[in-house]
Amino acid sequence: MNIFIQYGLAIYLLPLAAFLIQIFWGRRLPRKGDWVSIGAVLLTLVLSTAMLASLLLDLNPDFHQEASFTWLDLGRFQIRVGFLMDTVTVIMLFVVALISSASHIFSIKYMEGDPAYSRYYAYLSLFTFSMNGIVLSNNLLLLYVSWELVGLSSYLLIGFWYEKPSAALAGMKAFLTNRVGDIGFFIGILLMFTATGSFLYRDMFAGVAAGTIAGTTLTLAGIGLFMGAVGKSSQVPLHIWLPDAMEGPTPVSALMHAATMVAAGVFMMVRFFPILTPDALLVVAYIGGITALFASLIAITQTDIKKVLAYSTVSQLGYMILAVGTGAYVAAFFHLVTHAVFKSNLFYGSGSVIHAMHHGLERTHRHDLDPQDMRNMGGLKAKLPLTYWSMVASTLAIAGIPFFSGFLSKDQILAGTLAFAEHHPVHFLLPVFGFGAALITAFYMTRLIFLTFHQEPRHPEVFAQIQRAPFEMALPLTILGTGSLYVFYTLPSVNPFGGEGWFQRLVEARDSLAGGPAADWMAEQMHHAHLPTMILSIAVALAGLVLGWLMYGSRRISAEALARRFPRLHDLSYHKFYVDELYAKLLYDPLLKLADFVGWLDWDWYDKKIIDGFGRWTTRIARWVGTADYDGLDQGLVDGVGRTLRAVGGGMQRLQTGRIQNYILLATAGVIIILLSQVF
Amino acid sequence: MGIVHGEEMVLNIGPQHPSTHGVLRLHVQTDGEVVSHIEPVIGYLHRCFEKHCEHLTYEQVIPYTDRCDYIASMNNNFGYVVAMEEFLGIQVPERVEYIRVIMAELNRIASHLIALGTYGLDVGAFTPFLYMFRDRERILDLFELTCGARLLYNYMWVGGLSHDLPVGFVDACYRFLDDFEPNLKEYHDLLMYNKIFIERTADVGVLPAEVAIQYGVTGPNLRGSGVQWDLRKNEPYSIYDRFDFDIPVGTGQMGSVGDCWDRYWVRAQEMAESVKIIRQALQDLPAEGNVHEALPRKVRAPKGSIYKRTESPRGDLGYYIISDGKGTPFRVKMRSPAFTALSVLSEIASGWMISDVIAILGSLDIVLGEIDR
Amino acid sequence: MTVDQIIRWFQSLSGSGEQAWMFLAAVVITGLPLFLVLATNAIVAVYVERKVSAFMQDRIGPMGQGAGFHAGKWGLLQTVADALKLLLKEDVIPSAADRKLFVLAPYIIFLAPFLAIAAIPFNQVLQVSDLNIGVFYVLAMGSFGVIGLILAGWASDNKWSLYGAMRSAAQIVSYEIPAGLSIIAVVMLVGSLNLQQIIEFQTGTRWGFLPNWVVFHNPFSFLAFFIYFISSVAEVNRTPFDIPEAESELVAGFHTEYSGMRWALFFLSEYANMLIVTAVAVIVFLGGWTSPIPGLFATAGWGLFWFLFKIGILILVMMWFRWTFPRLRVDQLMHVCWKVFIPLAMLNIFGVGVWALGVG
Amino acid sequence: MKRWLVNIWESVSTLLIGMGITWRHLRRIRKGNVTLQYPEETWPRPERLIGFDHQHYNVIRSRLHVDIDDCIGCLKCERACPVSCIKIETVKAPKEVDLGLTSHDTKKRLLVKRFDIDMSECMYCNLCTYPCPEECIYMTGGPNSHKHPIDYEFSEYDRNNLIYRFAALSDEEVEQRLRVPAPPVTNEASHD
Amino acid sequence: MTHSLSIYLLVAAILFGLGVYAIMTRRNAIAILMGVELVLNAANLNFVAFARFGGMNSSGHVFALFVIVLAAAEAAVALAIIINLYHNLHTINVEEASTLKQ
Amino acid sequence: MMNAAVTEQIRERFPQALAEGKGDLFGETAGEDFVALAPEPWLDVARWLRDDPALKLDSLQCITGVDLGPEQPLEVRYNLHSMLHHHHAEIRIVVPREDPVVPSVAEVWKIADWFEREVYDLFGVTFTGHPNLKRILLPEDWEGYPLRKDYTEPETYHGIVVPKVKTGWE
Amino acid sequence: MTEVSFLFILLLTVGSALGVVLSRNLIYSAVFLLFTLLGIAGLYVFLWADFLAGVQIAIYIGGILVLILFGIMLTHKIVSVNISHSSLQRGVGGLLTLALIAFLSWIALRTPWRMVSSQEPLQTVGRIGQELMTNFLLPFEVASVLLLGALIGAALLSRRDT
Repeated sequence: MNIFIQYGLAIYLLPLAAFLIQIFWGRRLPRKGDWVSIGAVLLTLVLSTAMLASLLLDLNPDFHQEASFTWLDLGRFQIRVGFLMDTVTVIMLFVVALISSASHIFSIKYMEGDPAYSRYYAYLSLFTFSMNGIVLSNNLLLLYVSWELVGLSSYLLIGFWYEKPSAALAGMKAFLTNRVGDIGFFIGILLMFTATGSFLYRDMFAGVAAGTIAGTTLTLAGIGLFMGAVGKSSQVPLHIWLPDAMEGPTPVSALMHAATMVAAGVFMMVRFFPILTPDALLVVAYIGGITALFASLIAITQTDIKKVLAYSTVSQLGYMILAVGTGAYVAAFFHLVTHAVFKSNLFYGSGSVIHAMHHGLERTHRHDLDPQDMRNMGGLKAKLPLTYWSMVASTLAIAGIPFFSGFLSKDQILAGTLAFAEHHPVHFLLPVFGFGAALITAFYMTRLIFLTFHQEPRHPEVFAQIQRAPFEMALPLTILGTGSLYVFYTLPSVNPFGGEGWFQRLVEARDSLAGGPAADWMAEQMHHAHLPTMILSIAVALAGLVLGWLMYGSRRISAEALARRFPRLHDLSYHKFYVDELYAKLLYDPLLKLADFVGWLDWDWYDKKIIDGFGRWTTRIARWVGTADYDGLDQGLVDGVGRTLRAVGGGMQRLQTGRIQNYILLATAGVIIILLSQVF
Repeated sequence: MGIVHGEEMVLNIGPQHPSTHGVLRLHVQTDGEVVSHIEPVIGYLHRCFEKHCEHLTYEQVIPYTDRCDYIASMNNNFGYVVAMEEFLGIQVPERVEYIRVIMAELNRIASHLIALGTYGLDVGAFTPFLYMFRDRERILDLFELTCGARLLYNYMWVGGLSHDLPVGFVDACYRFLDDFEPNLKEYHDLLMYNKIFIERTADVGVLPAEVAIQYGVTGPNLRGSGVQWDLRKNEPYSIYDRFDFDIPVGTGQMGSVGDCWDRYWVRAQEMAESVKIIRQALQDLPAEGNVHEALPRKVRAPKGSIYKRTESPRGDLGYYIISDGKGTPFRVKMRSPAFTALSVLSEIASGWMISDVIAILGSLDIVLGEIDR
Repeated sequence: MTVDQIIRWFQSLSGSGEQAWMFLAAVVITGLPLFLVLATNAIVAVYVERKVSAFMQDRIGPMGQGAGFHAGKWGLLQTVADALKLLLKEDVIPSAADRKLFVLAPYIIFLAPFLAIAAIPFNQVLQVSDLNIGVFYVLAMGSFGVIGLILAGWASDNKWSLYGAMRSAAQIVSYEIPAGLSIIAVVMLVGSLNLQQIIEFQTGTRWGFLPNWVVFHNPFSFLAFFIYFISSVAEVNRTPFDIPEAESELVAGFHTEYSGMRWALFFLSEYANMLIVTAVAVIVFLGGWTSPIPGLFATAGWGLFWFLFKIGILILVMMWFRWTFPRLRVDQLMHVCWKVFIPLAMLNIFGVGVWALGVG
Repeated sequence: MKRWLVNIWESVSTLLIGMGITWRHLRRIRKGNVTLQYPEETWPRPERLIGFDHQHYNVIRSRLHVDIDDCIGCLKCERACPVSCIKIETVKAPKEVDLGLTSHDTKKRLLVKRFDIDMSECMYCNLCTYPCPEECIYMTGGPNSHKHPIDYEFSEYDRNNLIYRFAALSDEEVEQRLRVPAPPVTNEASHD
Repeated sequence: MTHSLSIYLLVAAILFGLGVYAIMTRRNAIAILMGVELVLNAANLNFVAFARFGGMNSSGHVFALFVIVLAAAEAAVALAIIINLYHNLHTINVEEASTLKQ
Repeated sequence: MMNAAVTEQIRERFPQALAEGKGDLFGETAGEDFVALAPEPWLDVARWLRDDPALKLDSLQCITGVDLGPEQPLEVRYNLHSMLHHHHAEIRIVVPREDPVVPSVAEVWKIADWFEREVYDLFGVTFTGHPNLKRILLPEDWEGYPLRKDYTEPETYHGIVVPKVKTGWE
Repeated sequence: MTEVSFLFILLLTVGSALGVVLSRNLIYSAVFLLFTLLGIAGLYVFLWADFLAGVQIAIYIGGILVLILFGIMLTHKIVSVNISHSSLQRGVGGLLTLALIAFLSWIALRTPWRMVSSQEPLQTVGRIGQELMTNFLLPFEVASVLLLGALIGAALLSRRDT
């Protein structure tokens, strides 16, 4: 077995072992066994670092190792599972291990004294295990299993403080929302499997290349796969779970809901880019673009520090998806990596702030205040200098300021969209989404920094009690904050614009197999668009920064006055565009109404007042239709719908009793009738 | 421990139940096997001891004190006569003091043997109970030898004793102690250090020291909670200040301080300490002396009142005696240690399973005769 | 002597074909001795239990000394007197109880060991039915009695009974798992479920001097025996696992309301169950009717003796447990089962497999 | 894991220790048994010789007995009884009537018309025996135990049989006894 | 008689019918569950009978085994649901358990 | 043993708390053998007695109810003890026979719960603020307070005639 | 004589199945179900499926029926003896059921089944085991996953505070 595969196996199994030990014996081990999980994840970090190092020494973009074995031999076909090791895998493994280690270490202090300390670490290990599964997998089966395991551990960790009803609900919401996406994902997988007869990527790619699957089916399969990414990477319209997921512990948010788990969707799209048809890619691009802009708009007005970061994450993920859709999928992956570092750092910073605020509130017995609300902070720079500087670095990175990591990747993405729009002018909206989001991102991040760290403390008595972050928290902040600088991504060449960085050379774009843009062509286009993009993006980022400074730093422009000036807009943003409410209206209410309706039918049938019932039926239908389509339909049409429905409903009434037994009775009768007809 | 919740159910443990140690009713609310609330209902054995006393002469009260804590009658006599002697200002002869200490400590051993043996029964071990009863029988033989009764002695009188020691008592007592001491280790190996027993009792029914003091819990129960409080040491009465013995206190050896195991362990250690005291007392016992020397012709207490406590096997046994100067006491109040011990049950037994409630109740070592009086 | 053999014997006598009366007669002829075996077992075991408990507690138990009949020499008639007393006692059915189930329950409980004993080989030939799935059959029958237990507890309309029944059912159902798992380990070694074949496997010697019993086969099989034996103690509700009838807590558990004859049936089935589980232990682990001195005393008569002798020893150990240990709490009991015995038994299966492949 | 193994080991070892103890007792049953085969063997009563005036005083507290011949009707025992289970009625004898002497050579002045002890109420405190000047009320096994062997199985089928009537004279008998010239007649206790 | 296939099929038909009847008519969820068990048993009986008379093919037995496994899983989950239902609604009458309806 | 000191401290702390010495009935003197208190401030005094670092009377040994006689008031006596300093104190509270009300100290010393129920049961003294003031030793439906000097036994209880005279006895 | 016992078992099975369906007391239904299951186990023996008979008893009676009894006790007032339950649409249902049984029986009796005569196998367990490990391996694995899922699901569901 190749050494890389062996390493991969070790990386895969170490967290699993840690999980098993933790869940069964964790509470009895010294220090509640946190060292088991931390040790395991640090080992994976060492291994993945070693692998990355050996890759860097080699810089061979064609590096490819694969090993699989037959899991089930069913005679006619075999189900094979295994590991795939290429440059993307190794880089992703390193990112996962790095962020995971940071999270583990950060949690030592953050979760100190929690009654379920060992359970927490067990879940973290479980997550690391399943995330590594996604990364390592060379087939859709293992991918799907790991995918669901990631969902499970996310559910467990979001609802970790399940005594809090909001946390439990958030966990449930995340789980259910993900299910919606996973249905599509599963359909996509099955489409691929039925067409190619294998779960292995290799066979699938070969199948696509050979044309075994093409056209609409391939598009559908691609969109199906993308649906999984929509769910997991929290794209519109399934983005609603991620902000709620902030109910979980902050290290969890940093690990999963900023860097790794949500990136799984992007990672998968990057993996599957070659088999996505142009039609599918277009869908992907639009969804990503809309998400990017939409989420950033919401982030402007949020007051909960973690919510801001959550929406920021959604927006950035939208970026990546947008990049995949426009064909700049290498840029997407690059952004994934840089984003993982600076966004998780932002989360750790916010965790540090929350931790400090929490203890401050505890000591002053101000239980009425929310430690996560930015309006209760202010001036923390003096108390938490390290956190401040680390967060500032990451903020500049995410805003896309030169010499910070985000600039590199963001620039690439924007270049990709611009190039795409240049080629397809119809889709001019895509770069607009991108640049708009960039502007707003810079703005709200500045807002966050200013509200949290600058100005006068809102509650001086709390402020006085705030203490510096402990070593376990400071360490990840330092490492990741430094990681927000651009140099680490452009090595060995320090020039950020040279394109000689290890990343560029390690991950090379591949041609699409399904009629998408070819790699060379894409590179060419992007190169053309590069200069305008750079100028534009820097301008946009600076504009955002300055706007933010004006509004929240120097207070030249009063944010409150603006909000009062445009109450509609402020409300829209503050209430997250009413998406949750919309879902309630569109899905939940009609469902309830449907239930009402069926119940009513039931009652009426037994009452034998069919004529009377029809009258009420019509009005109910009318009201239902009226509320469902709020205004626009005139009275006559309603009547018409009512009549039609009455005719249908009259027939259905007899069947719709809501009683299983009646159904079975009827079914039995039916069986007998069929038997009769068969026999005679 | 995952608990499947069932119906809320009310169980009446007692008044007739194998492990209520008398006629006690526990009104228990259970949720599945777990007890959510518990309320002891007492009074089934109420015999109006205090009302009786108002109609009896001071001497006639003594047989009634026997019947309060019928497991440790000697100690109940002892408390009463000590109180009366202090009230009357009687100095009793040396020999009487020594005999009293010997009897009280023998009875303490007998009482603890019952407590430990029946506790074994409560947690399901039958055999230790019979072993311990066997040794208790030998103590009762000694009592019978001395005063003719095996359970309710009426032996200690105000100012003296009903009988002197019989010939050969000292030897018989030595013989008993020599036989008894090695048995102790056997009992402990058989029950106290048994893993199942430890599992059943350690960390179960923890009675923290503050709660114990709040509830006025005394004796081995209090000492099990880690409080060094023993009237024989802290407020020596009679001649307890002359003996060398230790006060064992619970240390949370197997679980946490104040659990059932600690209470059991304290009683077990106290038996060994009692043996030590008896040996010293037998050693120093004055050869001569008339046990009736200081008996008053007629006990007639002066006007006034007295509150005197002694250390019975169950804890602080207090007598509050008020006299209006007539021949019968105006009021006798008995502060019984088991009464306070039982009152703490609902505090420490809620939230445990039914089996634990039985174990906790057993570890408190109550005697209903004393609670209801 | 199986039913078929008896019918064939009838046929040879009468010369006619199969007839209903033959079948019934054969059933009675085989069934009655089985019942007698169980009843005798109970009477003997109760006597032994009394004596063992007494001796362990420094008493001498039932005795018949001096003038008067009393309980016979050494109290031998004590259990007979007890049985008589129980038979003649007034049988009380509580007015609130569910009469039909109350009456039915003891029989269901007794049916279980009665059915199970049909497959037990007492020696090389004495066996009612030599089933292919012998071990499995006996274990399955063991789980059958639980129903009766639940019904008894429920029908009594007594909270203590119900508690006892629920505890008991949970306990028996749980402990069947480690017991079954440890037997599976042996079945893996032998490769058969047939009881006679399992015994045949154990004939001969091991290392020249030890009998070739499974319990000596390898360290894991010894552990399997240990697990099986402890689990079987729990399955028959005996101390330290007697929580269903914990007298200090539940008065008498599921049979609190029973008296007289019906109570005697419970009693009978308790001892019958002991016989069954120890018989399985003897067959599966201790070589059944094989002689402990290989080669000697190996006739069928001696086989019966060895079999009963081994059963007696194991029952004695159960009694020894009972008079030594305190009782576990209900959650601790489950803890022991699920967290100690089942993992151990699983590991054990693995170990036996490895040993059989590697060493054996 | 280690805790798990240690637990198993502790369980097994301590349980084996316990089993060893019970096995030892089982083996030593011939020497160590404590059973009393009751109807054949009875509880050995303690032999004792102590002071307190009597040389051979066995204190065992069995049932009360009254040597009614010695009773002088002083009512001390009735007063001493905490539960009032002794009932005595006396009739003062005329000077000239001689009721005889007790065994302590005290002249009897009162005729004991009635001397009942309700043994079902007696609490065996022994308090009535100490004040008796004639030592005529005692628990059996007392000074005159040679006359009345110890008997602790005084069960009765009727509660009323537990009322011991040591003297129950009808009015006629009293009259007869107190008739002046009549010679003294020994009267047996009704119950023995 | 024991060697005729139809008698087993007859018994299975009766059991099946009775099971369906129980499912159709019972209000109590546990009673319905019992009906389901009857139906499953009827099916099993058919499997085994056909296996016996179809040349002692073990597939029938294996299928019956799977059905039993399924029944065990189904009973466990169904009873858990029923108990849950009972805790929430304090009834296991399927007609009264209609909160979804309103 | 230190009642006089306690009296002094109470007088300083709660000037109105001391009752007029009622201790002459049995020849005892207030202040040396015991402290007599008025009922109303008792709860405050009790808290202070328990919490004052110098006194720290954290253990309530005994509550004794006394009926001083047919025409006399009732008395409730508390024996306190300090586990820390090993000293005692006795508190007496005299209440009128017609309306015997004493504030409950069950919240100060938990054991007072049962002790007060006992006094209520046998003497009829009402403890205000008691969490669960009901009979403890006697049946709930018992009439009268048996330990009062003027108590007369009931003729019947639940229809069962209470035998006053033994049959065939007197 | 085998006929007699066979007939007895048949009657036991069908009769107690009727009891299950018609009994008004839920506990009685369960007890009747016990006898039905026993009877079916007996039929399995006649069908040369001894292992299945054992499984039937161990799992159906020792497992499922115990579960059902537990379920009944946990979902009714625990000490109320009268657990009765009512039925609905008895008339129509009864008629339909009769029709169903009649049809099924008619089909069973009328169809000329292809019968292959065979010998009683020496052992059934081994063959079932081989089948499970070869042809039915995937269902076997799936069944184990199903059982695991059911286990976790049931445990999760029956916790009150979820």
